[in-house]
Amino acid sequence: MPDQLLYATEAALNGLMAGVLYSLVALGFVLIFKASGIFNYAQGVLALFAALTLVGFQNGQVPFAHLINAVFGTDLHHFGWQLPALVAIVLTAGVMVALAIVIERYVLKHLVNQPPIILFMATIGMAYFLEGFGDIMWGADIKKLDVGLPQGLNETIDAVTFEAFGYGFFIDNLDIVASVVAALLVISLTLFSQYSKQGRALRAVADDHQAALSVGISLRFIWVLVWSIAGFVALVAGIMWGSKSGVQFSLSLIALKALPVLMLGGFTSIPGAIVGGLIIGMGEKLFEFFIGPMIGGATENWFAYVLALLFLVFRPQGLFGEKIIERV
Amino acid sequence: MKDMTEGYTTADGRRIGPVLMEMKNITLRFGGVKAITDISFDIREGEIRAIIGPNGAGKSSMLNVISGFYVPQEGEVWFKGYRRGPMRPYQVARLGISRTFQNIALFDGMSVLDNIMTGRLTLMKSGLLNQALWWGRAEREETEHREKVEKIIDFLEIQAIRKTPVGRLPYGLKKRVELARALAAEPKLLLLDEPMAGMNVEEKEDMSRFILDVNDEFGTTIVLIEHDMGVVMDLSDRVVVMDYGKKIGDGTPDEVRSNPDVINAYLGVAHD
Amino acid sequence: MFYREAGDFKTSYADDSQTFPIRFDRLRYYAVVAVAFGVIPFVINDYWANAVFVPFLIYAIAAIGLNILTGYCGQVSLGTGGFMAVGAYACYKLMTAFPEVSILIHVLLAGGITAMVGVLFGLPSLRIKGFYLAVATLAAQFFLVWLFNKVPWFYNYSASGQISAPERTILGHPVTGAATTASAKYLFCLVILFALAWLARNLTRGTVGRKWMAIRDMDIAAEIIGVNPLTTKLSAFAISSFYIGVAGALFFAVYLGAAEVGEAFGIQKSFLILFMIIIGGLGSIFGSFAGAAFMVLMPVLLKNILVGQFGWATDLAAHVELMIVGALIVIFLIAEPHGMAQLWRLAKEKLRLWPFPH
Amino acid sequence: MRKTITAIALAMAVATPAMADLVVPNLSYRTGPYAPGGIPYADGFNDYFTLLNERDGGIGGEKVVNPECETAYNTEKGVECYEATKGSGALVYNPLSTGITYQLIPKVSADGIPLYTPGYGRTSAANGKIFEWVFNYPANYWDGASVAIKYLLDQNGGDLSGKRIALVYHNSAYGKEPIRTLQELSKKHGYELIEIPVDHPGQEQKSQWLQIRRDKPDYVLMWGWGVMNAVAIQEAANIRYPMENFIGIWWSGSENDVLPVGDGANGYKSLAMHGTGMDYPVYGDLKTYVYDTGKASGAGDQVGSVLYSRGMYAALVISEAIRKAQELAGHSAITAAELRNGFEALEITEARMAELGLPNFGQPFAASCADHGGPGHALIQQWDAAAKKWNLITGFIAPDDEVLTPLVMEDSAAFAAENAIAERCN
Repeated sequence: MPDQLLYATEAALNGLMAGVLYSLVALGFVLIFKASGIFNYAQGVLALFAALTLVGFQNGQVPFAHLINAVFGTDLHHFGWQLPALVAIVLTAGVMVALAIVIERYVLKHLVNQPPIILFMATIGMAYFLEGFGDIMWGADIKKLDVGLPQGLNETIDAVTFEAFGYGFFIDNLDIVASVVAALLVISLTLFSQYSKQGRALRAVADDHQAALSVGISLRFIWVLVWSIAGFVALVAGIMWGSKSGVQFSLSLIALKALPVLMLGGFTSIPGAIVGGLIIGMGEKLFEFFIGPMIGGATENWFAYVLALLFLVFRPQGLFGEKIIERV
Repeated sequence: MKDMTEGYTTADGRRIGPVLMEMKNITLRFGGVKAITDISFDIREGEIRAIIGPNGAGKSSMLNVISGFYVPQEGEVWFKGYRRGPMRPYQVARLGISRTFQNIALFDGMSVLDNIMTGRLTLMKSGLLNQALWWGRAEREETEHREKVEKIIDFLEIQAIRKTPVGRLPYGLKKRVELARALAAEPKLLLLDEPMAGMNVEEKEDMSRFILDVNDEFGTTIVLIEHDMGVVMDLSDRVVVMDYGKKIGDGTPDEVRSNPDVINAYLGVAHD
Repeated sequence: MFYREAGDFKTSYADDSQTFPIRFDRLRYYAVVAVAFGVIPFVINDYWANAVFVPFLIYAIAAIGLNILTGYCGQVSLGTGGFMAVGAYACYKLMTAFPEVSILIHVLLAGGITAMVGVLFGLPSLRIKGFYLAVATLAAQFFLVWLFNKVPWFYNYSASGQISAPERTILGHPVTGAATTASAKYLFCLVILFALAWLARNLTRGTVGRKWMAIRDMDIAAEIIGVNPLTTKLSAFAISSFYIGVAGALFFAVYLGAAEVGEAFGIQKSFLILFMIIIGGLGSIFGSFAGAAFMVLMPVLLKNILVGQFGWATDLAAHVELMIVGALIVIFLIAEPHGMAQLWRLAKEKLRLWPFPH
Repeated sequence: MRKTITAIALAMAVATPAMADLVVPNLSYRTGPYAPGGIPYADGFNDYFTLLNERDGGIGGEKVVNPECETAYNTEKGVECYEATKGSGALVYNPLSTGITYQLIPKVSADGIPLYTPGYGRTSAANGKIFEWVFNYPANYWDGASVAIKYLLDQNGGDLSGKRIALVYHNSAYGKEPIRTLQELSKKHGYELIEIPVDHPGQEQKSQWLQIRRDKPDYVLMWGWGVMNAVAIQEAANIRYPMENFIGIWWSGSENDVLPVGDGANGYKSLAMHGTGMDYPVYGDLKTYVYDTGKASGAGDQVGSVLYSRGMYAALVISEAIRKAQELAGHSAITAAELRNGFEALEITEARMAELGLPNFGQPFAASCADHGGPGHALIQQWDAAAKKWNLITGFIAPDDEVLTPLVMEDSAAFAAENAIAERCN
């Protein structure tokens, strides 16, 4: 193979891997949108909050230490223990469920039947709140997140491709793990929604709120459920991204990476989120590879949006949507 | 049927003019599903023309074809003696065709007055700059049109709710406001999509009276879709009957009433 | 007591359709205008101008602009920051290319250029609706920011890509640049805001406004009664972008004085202005003012109370401030989803009956 | 409504501190995307002044107060902070943000308040003939770029021709600063410059580092800030780029940038304009007077880190300038204009640094009316991941003024022309 093609293939493969991570964030959006029609902008901040909490548990940080110290003049920082990663993850998942309950009780319950834009803005308000809350609870400094995931060049792929093409492909071990985890997550979510009782209730609610209510499904329970799941998905996304860059504020901005995926795949389609993520991931890496150098690079922030925009102009119903017939 | 090129006079002495609109061999499909199959009929100036049929017969689709919302795959639409090419709905509206909707399509965020004023949008000419400065033509025009709209408000007896946001009105009044909005456009042809659906007897009587008055006072040609056979038969001059997307009858109410196909569709094999 | 509608009869339709049909409202409006023009310029200092009034005035312009698009025409846009950047950079290019032309003309031209860009990015709105459109406008946001960052022509090839506003005067008083007095800045922005708000009020109460609202409330029905969705949506995009462009130009030239596109006109700006119109009230000019005032004043006030009054550490205060602003937004949306404009209307209805509520 | 307004007005009136003392506002950012960098810097800055107050009773008998104002690295809040604090008799500003600096340059020039931007801000402000109120000694971005190339020259026996050097930069005003310098230097030394931008915040840099992996540049320079640094170092470790050939600017060389990467960061180099760590006598005093008395700024957990040291260094230079100004003015309650004279006459010698308890911490320099930029020397430090410590591996390296001076002149002349500023100091 010519070099250029090899490089492009490598870029595309890495794009696919990045795409999986985008899908992971997008998945959180889709779940909530399907079940409650809420476009949850706070998903990115949820990921940040989950990652912060995880690191905090792992390192035995005292929550609100800064606030407590400021108010009482104490000098607290750490409990002085180190929790194993798995325990910390379980605890964090518990916190995310608690958060879901709080959100349902104090926010969503009061916003039933509001137009989508109001709900959307409410989630931005929640994002602000959580951002401040997370910082107060765990501090705004950068933190290292290490749950023992492998990182760096995958030797096998490098060696095999070098053997075959004379150029070793770079694939990050973390990306491989992320892909596997994402795949498992999607499969288990699909199984859950297809075969469990709660899953069926979830789908019923997604289909028709009124009808679901009238057959005795508790909407409030469903909301807590999806927000918990979304919180868990956020935790997974937070772990993946946080392992790479450390845990700090910018982690919340990964939400912006997921939005074009949603446009492409549709707000309500889980397969759409997956395929959309892959297309966006691969598209932006290839664009940066081929066109980026010509126009000065750093195209990744907007390319995904423009791609999704153009796509929608020609196919407004999205990737997996049926053709829309307008009625009056 | 006698030759009626120049129109005819009805039993109650109203003058019906020549053909205003003619549908020729209309066929409309959604994907593989045929909603309308090869239907032809005409509408004359000044008449009240009804389209009836059971649920799913394709009445609303037919109305949507007339109003330009759906473009039929086959067939021709002739209006005022010209063949109407493929047009966007707003262009059709500017030809003088306005309508009401089966599931009320009022602008909920606006007051009754503003809703009715939107009906006159096709008649207002002042430009953006004029509007922005609210000077000269824009202000004059606003007042002129307001006067016309107030007449319609008087006519339909909705003075009291003029400034009320539409969202707060009860169903019957909404229907009336919708009629007012359609009338405000001073249409040549008025399409009414189930104007009496969901009304009680009293409201139905009111609405029937308004429809007749509109036809009488403004000479507006009216096409209406209705479920309620009784009302339709009383109101309309001629009736088209549809079933399963096909035309199964066309003529005066009496003619239609005695048509065996129609009787079958309504009373025979019930599919609704 | 205060609100006497009874007895306030109108004898012509023109009277009936004026902006403030109730006499008391009219008087209060005149009083506010008189204070804004006649009192504040004489007492304002640098702090009040730069921390409160000038940003408020500029954000109010942007909020009116976005309200035209989102509140009146129903097209949710998250590209406001990008469009403000267009205004800012257009203004910068014009200011440096034609230094002898009045800054006022540059600001208006910058609005015009933004209007054209807005129309371009408004085209997809004919096919894409709702949240899909909102996300699609983010394409404009990110692309425009990238463009202004990347193409050196836009920032006159300066080493760092920063643009800074040279001094320009109106009637001999500098309105941009470091020598500008607080009252000059304030008055310049106030005059533009006043004129634009008046134009916006006229547009929204007449034919154009009704077309926009018809599209917003039910686009299909609107088209069937004769509203051309293409021209209507694009006119909303154009006019909205004009306002936002003017706001961007003022934001850069008068308020900041120097700007860097990604920082000054990033996505946070888009959200901020969307917040303003939602909290203020969609589809209300008054709401645009109220929302802008709320979002500008709130953080400044909180900061002053928490740091200045209670002596908290700045980071704690900033985090708490973020939490309070976030919580207030949620509380607001729960308490009154139609915004401050609606609260105001309700308050007036109460006042009308006061002191005899029954 | 009226009540609210009164409350607001009241709150604001009370917010301005009373006129007294030496007011050195600290426009810091402890929140937002760049908080991890802002926190230690602000702490170091505050702690040094606290030390002076506690140990010496201030400077020249005048207490120093540091009203802190949160900017969140946001220019609008920066302007608000500036306006909020300037009325209280602020003597000098140090906003730690290139964006805010650009914003403040015209304002401080009009208001007559010095702006001190060590190692950041507008490079051409080094020309005091044009920028009367702005000081950026001891070193600026262009110095940094030049020093990095100088270092590489040394490594390669004085010859870089045919070498390929990539610049990974934060795609903003800050990150673009060194490009022009590096281009000029490449003409002189014959290396090839590859420019690789990374957009804010820099969370995702796969493409950039795949490109580096393919292109195999001999060296990679980095102008990063915030999370971008850690991600870049992580990605460099992932593609097994030789860390010793990867050099960051001083803003890409703090613990925040390497610690999250762990062992992979071992060997990474960065520029430094001062020493780091706690092996300086001054920490003894700091411990006695500040840390142990519970007067430490912030959480007190940043002591001795690179950015803490930098904040402290900035405070040190400012306090020395104040001392100089007091000496020149003949009284201790100096004004902002008098402080500018102090900044212009400031000379910090090695002996003075030792006296202050920070021997060999920073370079000696002497400012003048025309020279607001200092000598621009810088050190190279290298990260030892096992010991979690930065080690200095060179002495101070001088930049290539032959190339830099014309650039500074050109850029400042452009600014002067745009703003109709006449040259001073002649």
